[in-house]
Amino acid sequence: MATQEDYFGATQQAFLVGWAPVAIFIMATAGFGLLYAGMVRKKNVSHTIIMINVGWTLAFFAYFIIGFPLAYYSTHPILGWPEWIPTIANPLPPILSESGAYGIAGSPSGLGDMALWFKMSMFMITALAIVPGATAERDQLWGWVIAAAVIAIIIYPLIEHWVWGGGWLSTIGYIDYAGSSVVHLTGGMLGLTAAFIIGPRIGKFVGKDKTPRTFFGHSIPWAVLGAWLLVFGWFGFNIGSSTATDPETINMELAWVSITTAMCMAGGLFGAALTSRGHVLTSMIGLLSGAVAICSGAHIMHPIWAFVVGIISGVLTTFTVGFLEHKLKIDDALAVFPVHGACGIWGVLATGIFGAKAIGAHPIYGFELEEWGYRFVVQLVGVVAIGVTIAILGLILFYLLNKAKLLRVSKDEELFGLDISIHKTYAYPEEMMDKNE
Amino acid sequence: MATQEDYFGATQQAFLVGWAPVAIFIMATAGFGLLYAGMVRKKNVSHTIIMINVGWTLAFFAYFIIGFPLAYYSTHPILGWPEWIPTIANPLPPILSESGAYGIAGSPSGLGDMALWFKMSMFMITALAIVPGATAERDQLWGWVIAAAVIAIIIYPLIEHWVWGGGWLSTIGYIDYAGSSVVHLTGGMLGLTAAFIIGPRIGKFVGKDKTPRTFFGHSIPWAVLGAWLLVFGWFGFNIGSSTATDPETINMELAWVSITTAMCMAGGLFGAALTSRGHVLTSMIGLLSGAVAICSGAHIMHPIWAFVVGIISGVLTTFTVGFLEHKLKIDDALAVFPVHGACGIWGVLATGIFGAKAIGAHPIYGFELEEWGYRFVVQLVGVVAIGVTIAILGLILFYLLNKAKLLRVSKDEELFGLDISIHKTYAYPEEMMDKNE
Amino acid sequence: MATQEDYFGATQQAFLVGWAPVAIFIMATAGFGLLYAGMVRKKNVSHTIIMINVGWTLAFFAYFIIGFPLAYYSTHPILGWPEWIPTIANPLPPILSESGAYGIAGSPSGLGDMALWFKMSMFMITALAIVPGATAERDQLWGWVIAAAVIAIIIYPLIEHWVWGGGWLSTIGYIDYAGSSVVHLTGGMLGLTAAFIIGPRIGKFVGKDKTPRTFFGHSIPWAVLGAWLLVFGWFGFNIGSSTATDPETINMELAWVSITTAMCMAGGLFGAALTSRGHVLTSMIGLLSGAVAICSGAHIMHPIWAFVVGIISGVLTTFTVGFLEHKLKIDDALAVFPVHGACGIWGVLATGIFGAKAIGAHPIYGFELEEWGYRFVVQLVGVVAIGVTIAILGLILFYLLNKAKLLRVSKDEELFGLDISIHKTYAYPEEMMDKNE
Amino acid sequence: MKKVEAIVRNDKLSFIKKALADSGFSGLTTYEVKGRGKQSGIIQILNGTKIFADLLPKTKIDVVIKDSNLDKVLELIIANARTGSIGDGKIFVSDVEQVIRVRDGAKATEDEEII
Amino acid sequence: MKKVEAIVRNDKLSFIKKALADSGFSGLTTYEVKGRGKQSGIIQILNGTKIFADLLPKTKIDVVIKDSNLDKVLELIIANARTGSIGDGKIFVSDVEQVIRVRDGAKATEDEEII
Amino acid sequence: MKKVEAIVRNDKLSFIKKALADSGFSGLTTYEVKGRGKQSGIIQILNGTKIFADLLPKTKIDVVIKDSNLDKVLELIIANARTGSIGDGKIFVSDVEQVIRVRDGAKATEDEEII
Ligand SMILES: Nc1ncnc2c1ncn2[C@@H]1O[C@H](COP(=O)(O)OP(=O)(O)O)[C@@H](O)[C@H]1O
Ligand SMILES: Nc1ncnc2c1ncn2[C@@H]1O[C@H](COP(=O)(O)OP(=O)(O)O)[C@@H](O)[C@H]1O
Ligand SMILES: Nc1ncnc2c1ncn2[C@@H]1O[C@H](COP(=O)(O)OP(=O)(O)O)[C@@H](O)[C@H]1O
Repeated sequence: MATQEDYFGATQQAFLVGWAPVAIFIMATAGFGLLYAGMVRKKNVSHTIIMINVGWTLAFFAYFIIGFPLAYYSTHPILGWPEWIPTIANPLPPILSESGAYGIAGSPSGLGDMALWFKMSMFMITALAIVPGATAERDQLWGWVIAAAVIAIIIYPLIEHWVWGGGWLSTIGYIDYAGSSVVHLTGGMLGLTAAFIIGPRIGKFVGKDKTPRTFFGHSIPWAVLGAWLLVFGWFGFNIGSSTATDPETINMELAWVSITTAMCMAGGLFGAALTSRGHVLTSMIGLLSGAVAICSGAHIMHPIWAFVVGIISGVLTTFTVGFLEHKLKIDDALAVFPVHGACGIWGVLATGIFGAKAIGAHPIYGFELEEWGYRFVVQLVGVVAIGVTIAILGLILFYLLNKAKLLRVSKDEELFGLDISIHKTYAYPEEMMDKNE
Repeated sequence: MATQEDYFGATQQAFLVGWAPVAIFIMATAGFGLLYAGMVRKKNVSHTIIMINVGWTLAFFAYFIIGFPLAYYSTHPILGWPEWIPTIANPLPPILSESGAYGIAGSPSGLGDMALWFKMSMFMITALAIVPGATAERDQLWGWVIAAAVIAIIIYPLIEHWVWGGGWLSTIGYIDYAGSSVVHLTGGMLGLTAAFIIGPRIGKFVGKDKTPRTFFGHSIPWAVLGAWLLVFGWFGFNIGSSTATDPETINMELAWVSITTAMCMAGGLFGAALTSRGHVLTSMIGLLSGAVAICSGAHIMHPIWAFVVGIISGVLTTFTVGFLEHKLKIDDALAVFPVHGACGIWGVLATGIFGAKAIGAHPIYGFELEEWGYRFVVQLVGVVAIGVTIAILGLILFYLLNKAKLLRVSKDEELFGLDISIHKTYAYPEEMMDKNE
Repeated sequence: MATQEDYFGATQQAFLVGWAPVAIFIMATAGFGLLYAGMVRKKNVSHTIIMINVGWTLAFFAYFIIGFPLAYYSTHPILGWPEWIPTIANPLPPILSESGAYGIAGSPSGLGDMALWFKMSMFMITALAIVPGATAERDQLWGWVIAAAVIAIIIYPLIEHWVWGGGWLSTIGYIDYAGSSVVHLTGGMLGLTAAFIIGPRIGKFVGKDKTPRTFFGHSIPWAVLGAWLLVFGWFGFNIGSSTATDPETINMELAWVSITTAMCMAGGLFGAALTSRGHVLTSMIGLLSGAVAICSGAHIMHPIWAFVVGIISGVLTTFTVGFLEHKLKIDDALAVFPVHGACGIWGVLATGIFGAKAIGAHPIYGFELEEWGYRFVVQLVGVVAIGVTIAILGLILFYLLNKAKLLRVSKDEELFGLDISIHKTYAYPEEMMDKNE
Repeated sequence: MKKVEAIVRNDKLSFIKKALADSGFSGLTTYEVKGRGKQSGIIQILNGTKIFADLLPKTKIDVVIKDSNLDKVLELIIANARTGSIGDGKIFVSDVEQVIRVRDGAKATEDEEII
Repeated sequence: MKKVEAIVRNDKLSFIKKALADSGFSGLTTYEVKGRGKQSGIIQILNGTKIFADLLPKTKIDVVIKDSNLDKVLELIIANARTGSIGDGKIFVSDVEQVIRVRDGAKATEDEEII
Repeated sequence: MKKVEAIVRNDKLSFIKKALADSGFSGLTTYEVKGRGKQSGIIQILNGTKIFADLLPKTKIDVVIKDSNLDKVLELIIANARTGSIGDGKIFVSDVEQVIRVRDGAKATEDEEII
């Protein structure tokens, strides 16, 4: 007969599988797609959406087949050959532990961790969805399909294994609850390297002193909707990252995580609105910055500090945008690194700072005052290790694609717009097309 | 060891925290933002969205710190100093009752009612999101930030305390399940007073006899999407308002509430479509009118009556719009009072009318035939008390803001549009901006 | 005292009622509405949305009152008079079985299967939402209101009874988990017959050899958003179709269904993108094709086969579009039959092909190798029976409406656009209207 | 015949339109444009602070009329478009040789009433 | 050279466009406008009931041509734009002094073939 | 006075605009159009493959100027709009009889400085 714990586990699984990944599904793809679509010029809208959709094709399949086993079914601290890989004969992932792992209760059916398989693929797809924002309005489709497959097969699983799959960072106590570094820093840093290699859009930097110029997006409402869909998905992310396996923990964790997530977003929105005369796009970006920053310590930080961390995230994003454009002269088209990279780093560090119980952190998950120094150093080591690793892998990957002429479109294609030149369509076809006679 | 009830409570909490407030989150802010954005002219789209976002800044924080304790942690029938207010040292709200309260099962973790804290803030944000619709296309940003903070700190918690926090209305048996009056009448009446004080938009009333003139919105698809997001959120509202703490109740309540909510919305849509040649915007507004009206008695009314109540709501909204414009000459720009005020009142009264078991109300929650008169009088007293209180507080608040020149923009700003004059942007920047050289 | 099973059932009900139908709600109406709105020309946008909304009016009410009892409360193999029909005095549907049915655990409250009542109405509304896509840009409003009521009262419940309500198809072991045939083939075939009877749009087929001409839709972003909302809802559909009543099954079923659904969608997107130079609208349609195909066997097919089935669906849709336009010269305006009809049929057959355990189907739900032939024949018989029945009923229904001059608008109305001529509005009113003086 | 092309503030369209119709000039064609006036990088003075916006949205109204009505129409447009501030707009007048009504092919060179 | 400005029903554009191209007049520029014709507050008669709509969406087509082709072009446009009902549109013809091709700066004052 | 109507690639607007302003021609009006040039069914050669697109989005710029400035303005536009490939656009020049400033009713027939 099924035990009480089984019932509980089954319901939790119903909830976490039924709700969390589906919310992220919408988030990673529709949200990013529409946010980015609103931020690009009319001539590139369709292309921008399809670049985000790429996560939902080969990459998704490839992560299932190879990436996921690499991340979770090896015990090597860095990366090892997985003990299990799905085949037609043996398709189901073995259960990771008796009590389940990573938010999914152990399956009483004995059918294995399919739910985990699903949820984790959604995180991967989100990391993928971040990247093409940096290279928007000048990137090729098929080059990115290849890059996405490589990321899904090896680059993302590497970091995932380190932090969530039992690798070296998890051993030393590195904290990244819902992916400030695994998902966002990875995505943001890949974007930055891609933007660096692909070069700026035609006309981005003007004159001898390379003054950066703003290309205005075609629609604020689309960007706003995309951002809100992301916010929706973020609760899937953060709540879905619960590792709770008993009633007490779930109570403590889910409510706490929900509130800190909301608070940090509100702080980000407030900070960004204050510094931009209430500019709506900047404010929404601020909201997302707060959301990125809280991922790492959502289960640990006090709600009031979460609000403060959010305000800082909003300001940090604006500062980083300026730094990239004016100092480094890198054309990160849709502010991918400022939001996901910079605030991802900040979130990991903030967890080391605000995670002490003495200043109001979670009474169970927070750490003691005496651990403060150690914890901060671990967070710093982790975030530097991840950032540098991804930067190197990203530079290699995009350098090779660039050499193979798979990264950037031709000058003509860029000027005409990617929609018509690559995909033979316009985003608003009725207004712009009429080739029937 | 955790008891069976603990498991149940934990799962329910997971569900109600994980799903309900998040759905409302989208509703209150994205839904209203996009609904309103579609209904205003192109020159005011960004401003309209940012006005709705205001709920997600200081107001959210302020409600957490002060408003929520005022509403729930005092035993005074009108308003008293709360027994608990969050601090860094003592951040967690004590549990309201052993069995929990307001839809959230008592937390076995002993960590307190964080989940309630979160859910209730979402209701407050919804009430806030209603208001700027009435003053759209002519209102200042910072004046509304102040007003929103005042509403979040004291005005909304006052009514909330009366009805849901143990105040005098809850004592005499007033029924408002999911906020027809607490949320919608409060928001709608605040909007009406604000619209009255701020005065009509330039050109709204033409000539000596002040004939009202329609300003057509810029996009029906955006308004439609906003309305559907609100509908989505409404199920978060209504299902999330469950106070069920055992399996039987949850079965009886959730299904019943879902169906009456859907039925009343369908009735509203049908009624509004019938009277408008199937005009899509009017129909969607009718759907929302039905949704407002059902909040009060969603757990009590028979589905068939809910459909009827919906049809009446749809018609009532149209009638009230005409009355405000033609008789009172008040420019409630986006029909905030007709939808939320008038249908909020109607919903509260309808609960008194259709709540008797004898005519098919819920076999457990419905009241007996002999209570009919008393119940109706209580509903009437409650709704009048709330309406009048809010009207007075609203008039004072907006009168003071107006005196301080914080309410309305200048004539020039209004003519140029609030997007460019206040926020230095356009809603469709690529089409309209080009200041790079 | 409540038993453990009660607790489990109650929570599952909370989840399945609270989440699944609400997700579908958005799907059936907002998703289809916006997908179709993006695919039609600017002059027909409002009308297209309102046609989808029709499901949410009389049809919804009528299904509740008559259609649902017909489908589930009769034991006749074809169609019989129901044992229960709701009245004011006796409003609640009796429980179908002790353990509940169709994904909703038996209600310990004794209040009956209200939740089932609700969920099943959402499936019906989805079938309704499919149809007007085929007749878009030339169909009357009130004719469709009548057709929708007829479909909700008798046509859809007939098929539903055969497959899910204990009718003859369920007896012989026909498998349609979440509606590839009940919902999609029904909707798609009704659409095809309607498109055939109503005739092509003015200018669709040009010249003597009737060359088909493309009418470009007005907005790809709206179509993309609509498709993603549908995807979101699809998880409501497929997960919400669970009939699990114990923890083991729920574990086995929900995760499996989630993954096959996602895989088949990804396959569809990949297939369609490959054959269309990454055209974003075609890709999204491919995604939906995959989603339609997987409905039937989502609980049974191996994830890897699901990906393959998806790729085939994407290609099949494109092929069917060409066949209808070039060979049959039928103007199915928004590709309703290619997506819902053709892929619905394909999905049912694929279940017969890929459902054998020997090739990796679900270890419990899959069938044995020796049943293969029988299973495939049953699937074939079922899908032919449903297709032919609906084709005949659809032809009769739309023929009569056409005779009664209720199906198609006048030539002038079609040329001016349905928005202004039927509903006195434009989709972007500010741009296009100005009748105030 | 003359073509009057008036580039005015968006919110003035309905007043101009009504004034023209009231005086019997019903025909007109209008569309949204972006424009820049005398001051490169126009500076709008709003609320005491200067706001910079290079191209501003404007409405263009094209009216074709008989020569004899030119002064009357200009007067009507100016009266209803003017606020007295920068950004009020410009009007261009040019010559039109022929006006043809598609419905029946009638030409205004022969019959000026069709305009 | 002449400029022909035709304001026609939206759904007539593709027919006019095709007809012009078939006769060798490939160059044209087109955009969406809103317009009002002879009847102030045009009344469209649809299905027997009168529907009021002040400004209606129309398509404007600008074609610049050699003087000698004017009649041919007018004829083509009228033939393909006409339904015979109110709302068919108007055509304005005016004079153009110079046509220049940006690609190479060639001027049609010297070489009419570039138009 | 002359009206210069330039139909150019969308992404050339800001360069033309800046060049004109730098030379003192600040006034202009611009809007999005769709156009077709000499080749019916223009074929854009992209990446070696031919891409067919009948109407392409373009930007139209209207500038009204004094006769004496015509050559200068044409030169500025051509210089900043040209890439040398098909699709660079066309410029039409026609005559304008009057220019009126709405703000104060000043007419350019009397005072050319207002243009
Ligand atoms: N020389 C010109 N050529 C074309 N359009 C012009 C010219 N000068 C002004 N305009 C148009 O007129 C509009 C109004 O100009 P504006 O600067 O407001 O006039 P004012 O001189 O009264 O300030 C501009 O936005 C632009 O569209
Ligand atoms: N005098 C005019 N000046 C400018 N545009 C005009 C004028 N008269 C008509 N138009 C344009 O022509 C369009 C068609 O006019 P319409 O009233 O349909 O012609 P008809 O006289 O054949 O009914 C109008 O929508 C308007 O855009
Ligand atoms: N005869 C014409 N009448 C009106 N507009 C024209 C004409 N010829 C060209 N155009 C406009 O000029 C634009 C550019 O034409 P294009 O074919 O690119 O010139 P080119 O001859 O340099 O290739 C077209 O898109 C169209 O809008």
